[in-house]
Amino acid sequence: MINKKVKNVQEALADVKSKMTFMLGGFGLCGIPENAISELVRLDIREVTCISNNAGVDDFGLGLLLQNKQIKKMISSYVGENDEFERQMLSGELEVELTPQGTLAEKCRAAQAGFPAFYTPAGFGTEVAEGKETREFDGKMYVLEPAFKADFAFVKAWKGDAAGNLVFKGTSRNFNPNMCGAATITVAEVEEMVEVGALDPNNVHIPGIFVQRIFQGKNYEKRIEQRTVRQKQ
Amino acid sequence: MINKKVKNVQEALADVKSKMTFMLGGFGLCGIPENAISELVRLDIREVTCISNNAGVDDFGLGLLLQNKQIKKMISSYVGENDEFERQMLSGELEVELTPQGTLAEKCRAAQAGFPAFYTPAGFGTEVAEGKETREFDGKMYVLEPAFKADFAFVKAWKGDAAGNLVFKGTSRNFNPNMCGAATITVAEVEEMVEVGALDPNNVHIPGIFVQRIFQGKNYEKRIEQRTVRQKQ
Amino acid sequence: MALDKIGIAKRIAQEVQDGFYVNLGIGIPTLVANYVREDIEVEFQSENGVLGMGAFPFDGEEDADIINAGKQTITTMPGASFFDSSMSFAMIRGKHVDLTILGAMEVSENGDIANWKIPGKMVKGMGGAMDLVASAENIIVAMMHTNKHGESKILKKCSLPLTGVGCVTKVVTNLAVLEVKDNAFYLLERAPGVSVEAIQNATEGTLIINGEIPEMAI
Amino acid sequence: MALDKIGIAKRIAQEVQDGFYVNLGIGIPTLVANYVREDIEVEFQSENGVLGMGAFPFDGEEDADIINAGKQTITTMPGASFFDSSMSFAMIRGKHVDLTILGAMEVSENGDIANWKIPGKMVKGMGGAMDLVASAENIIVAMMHTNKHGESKILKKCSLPLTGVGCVTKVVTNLAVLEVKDNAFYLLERAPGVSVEAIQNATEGTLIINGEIPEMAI
Repeated sequence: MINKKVKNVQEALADVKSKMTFMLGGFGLCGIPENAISELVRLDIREVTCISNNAGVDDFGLGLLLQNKQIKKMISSYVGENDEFERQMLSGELEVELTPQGTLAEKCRAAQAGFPAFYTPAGFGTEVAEGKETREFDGKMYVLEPAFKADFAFVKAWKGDAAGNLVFKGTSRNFNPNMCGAATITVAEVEEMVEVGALDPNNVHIPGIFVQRIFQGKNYEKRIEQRTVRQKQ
Repeated sequence: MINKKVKNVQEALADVKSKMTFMLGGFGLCGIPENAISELVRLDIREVTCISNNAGVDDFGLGLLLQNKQIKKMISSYVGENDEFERQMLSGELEVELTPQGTLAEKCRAAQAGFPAFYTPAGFGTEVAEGKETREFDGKMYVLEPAFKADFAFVKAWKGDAAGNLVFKGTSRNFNPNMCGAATITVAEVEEMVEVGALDPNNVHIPGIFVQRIFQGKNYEKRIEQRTVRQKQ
Repeated sequence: MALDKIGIAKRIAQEVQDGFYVNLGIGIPTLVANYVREDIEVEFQSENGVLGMGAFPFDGEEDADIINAGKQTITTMPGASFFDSSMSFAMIRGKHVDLTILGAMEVSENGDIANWKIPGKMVKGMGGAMDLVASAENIIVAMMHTNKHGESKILKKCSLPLTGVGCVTKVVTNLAVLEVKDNAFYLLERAPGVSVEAIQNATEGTLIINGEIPEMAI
Repeated sequence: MALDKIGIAKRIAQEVQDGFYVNLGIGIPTLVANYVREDIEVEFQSENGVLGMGAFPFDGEEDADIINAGKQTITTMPGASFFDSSMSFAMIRGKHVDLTILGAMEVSENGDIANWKIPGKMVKGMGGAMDLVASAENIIVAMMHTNKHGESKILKKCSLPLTGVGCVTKVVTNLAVLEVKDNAFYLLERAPGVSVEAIQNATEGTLIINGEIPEMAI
């Protein structure tokens, strides 16, 4: 067993630098690497490019880096929950590359799996396809999208072990597995670190080979964006 | 819950016809759809094209269809365990398209996921790439490989439910998940049919949306090709 | 009388057939789930990674790890599954989802849809909408027929940046049910009490009216 | 004295470093696992869908559902995982596997390898070899230096259909350890008691001999 365990978030992010490109898992505030984000704020890393489906909310998630003006460029599919984001974008302070959600996921997976680019129908005929190669297959048009390149991927899992194996819970899985192994270094934070051998090999969602560092996360807030409930009769 | 359960293999394969293209899961004899293969022999379907990593052995798996001369064309990556296969191929009776194993898997996954084709480095500079489009990305050469098209995918899972959800065991998983949803109709046979709700939603390997028919298989032989063991001291 | 949002959702719910896997967009489409006939089997997919969505959780039982694409807390039905984003869009791109219902700011007579951006003013992003409309074969749009200034959103040509081209098959508005084909909107049904003339006046795109147009039965 | 298969496996095992994920081909490469130093951590991947392979099972404990790419029954180590073929080749194509060890019928001085077909005579197929050699950056070939007629298999140019081009980094044969670079085989080590001259005679490709060539320490 190759040991990927590091002591804490400080050790995991010790070599993170300004101007790097990061991938961050999560959908909205669900499944985001809260510890890594806090550490990026603390380290005050600047001018970074973030690949993440959303940009958090004003006072949580990637919104914290936005408030702090640490982000130079965001690559996301949806940023509707963040006023500061919209302000920085419309004013031109923040560079934004909006990417269809399925394309975003597959650009991660392509990087993970060694595909240089792929053809997808998403965005054909829209401004997303402007300047990109398009091509017909079987009478349908597709856009060529290159794989992402990133320095670090920060992902959050439910359970993990020292071998780097990860298991996700519910919809907090989302982009996290697709980002593992898609950057030069993948850092996983987990809610619960379990003994090696405790995870069922049949139900490991991400094998440790895709993860370079893993640590036991702490103080998870796991904020809910839209608390929708019904009342018991 | 959309019910995919059919009574038995006869019902599941009732509309299978000669000259169709089939995908069959399994690696060697591990994880092959034994019930579907037996039924194809019984129905005496002819001139079929089979997409399967291997071709079974002389007297088991797809070897049974070969003995019976039901197969017109095989698309496989490795056929080394089958004398009848080699005989039919060298004599020209059997058309064979040898495809690198990772390419074979991804041609299935591309069909499942709606990708028309993909670029892979496998086979560049070899006869596998002859007549195919090649292209350079970042200084490395890739071959364009189209997605498979098939009429039926026959897969075998360990457990499944009426919703079509599947769970696989050990290395009998192999190509089975990649073939689900990659053909017009996916037929899954399972060793154990469980109640809907019994599978952990976090550990469903293939969601039921990729499966059109599911049935409780029977009489699994699960033959071992290379029984390698060591002795207890 | 023109429909309200719930009316639109109720009418669209009639389009959902037995055995359908359905993806519901944010807004009115989300409401559709509440009005689907109870004697048919349907499964709802949400592109953030769940198949088999159920109702909202009971107060106190919500789970931050179980949400839909609108970031709302949800529950799951027996037979549900969770998966990653790549597999979620494999379902969508691979045409395994049978019906896509989403909102729009504009729709044009050739089936184009615009719903993600107002240049210089509003940029929320396309989320999964571009993937959905580029692949789905059965796309129903839920929208108001006109904007708050009374201007038609059912157009000859979209003025806003497109989400997808030539993809919309049906539109259900507060005024009408329209089928999109052959570069025109075919009027299929009127909202209760709404005249054909009122629909014609609210429609900028080519409107085809064949024979008597029935009222919606909701 | 020339090495036997076990000797070749033992020598290759020395190339395996701490923290390596290793893919072992069928034949001699499979034997390498038995001789890796015990004080380092290594995980073995098999392309049929397992990471963290262990030893063969005890007699009676074999499981038809748990095999390696050679179709042999195996066991797994703590921390192992199973996955589908697509993910398995994501590991390989995505360069997550650090070292690939496989057999060959021919290797040429520019790093080409042929190991899957003898036209008109033997066609077993390439299995996962073409994917492995097209992506791996560290490829060691385990093979006999000559065929049964004494003809060199270490060539200027392969005569058989290729498996991959310009990809082999090192070759360990029964006679020598060779590094492949700059269109030549660099002789690094001799098998115990085998002379440089004997190696030269058995090598058709360009052989570079720099200084004193040490014997392998096995």
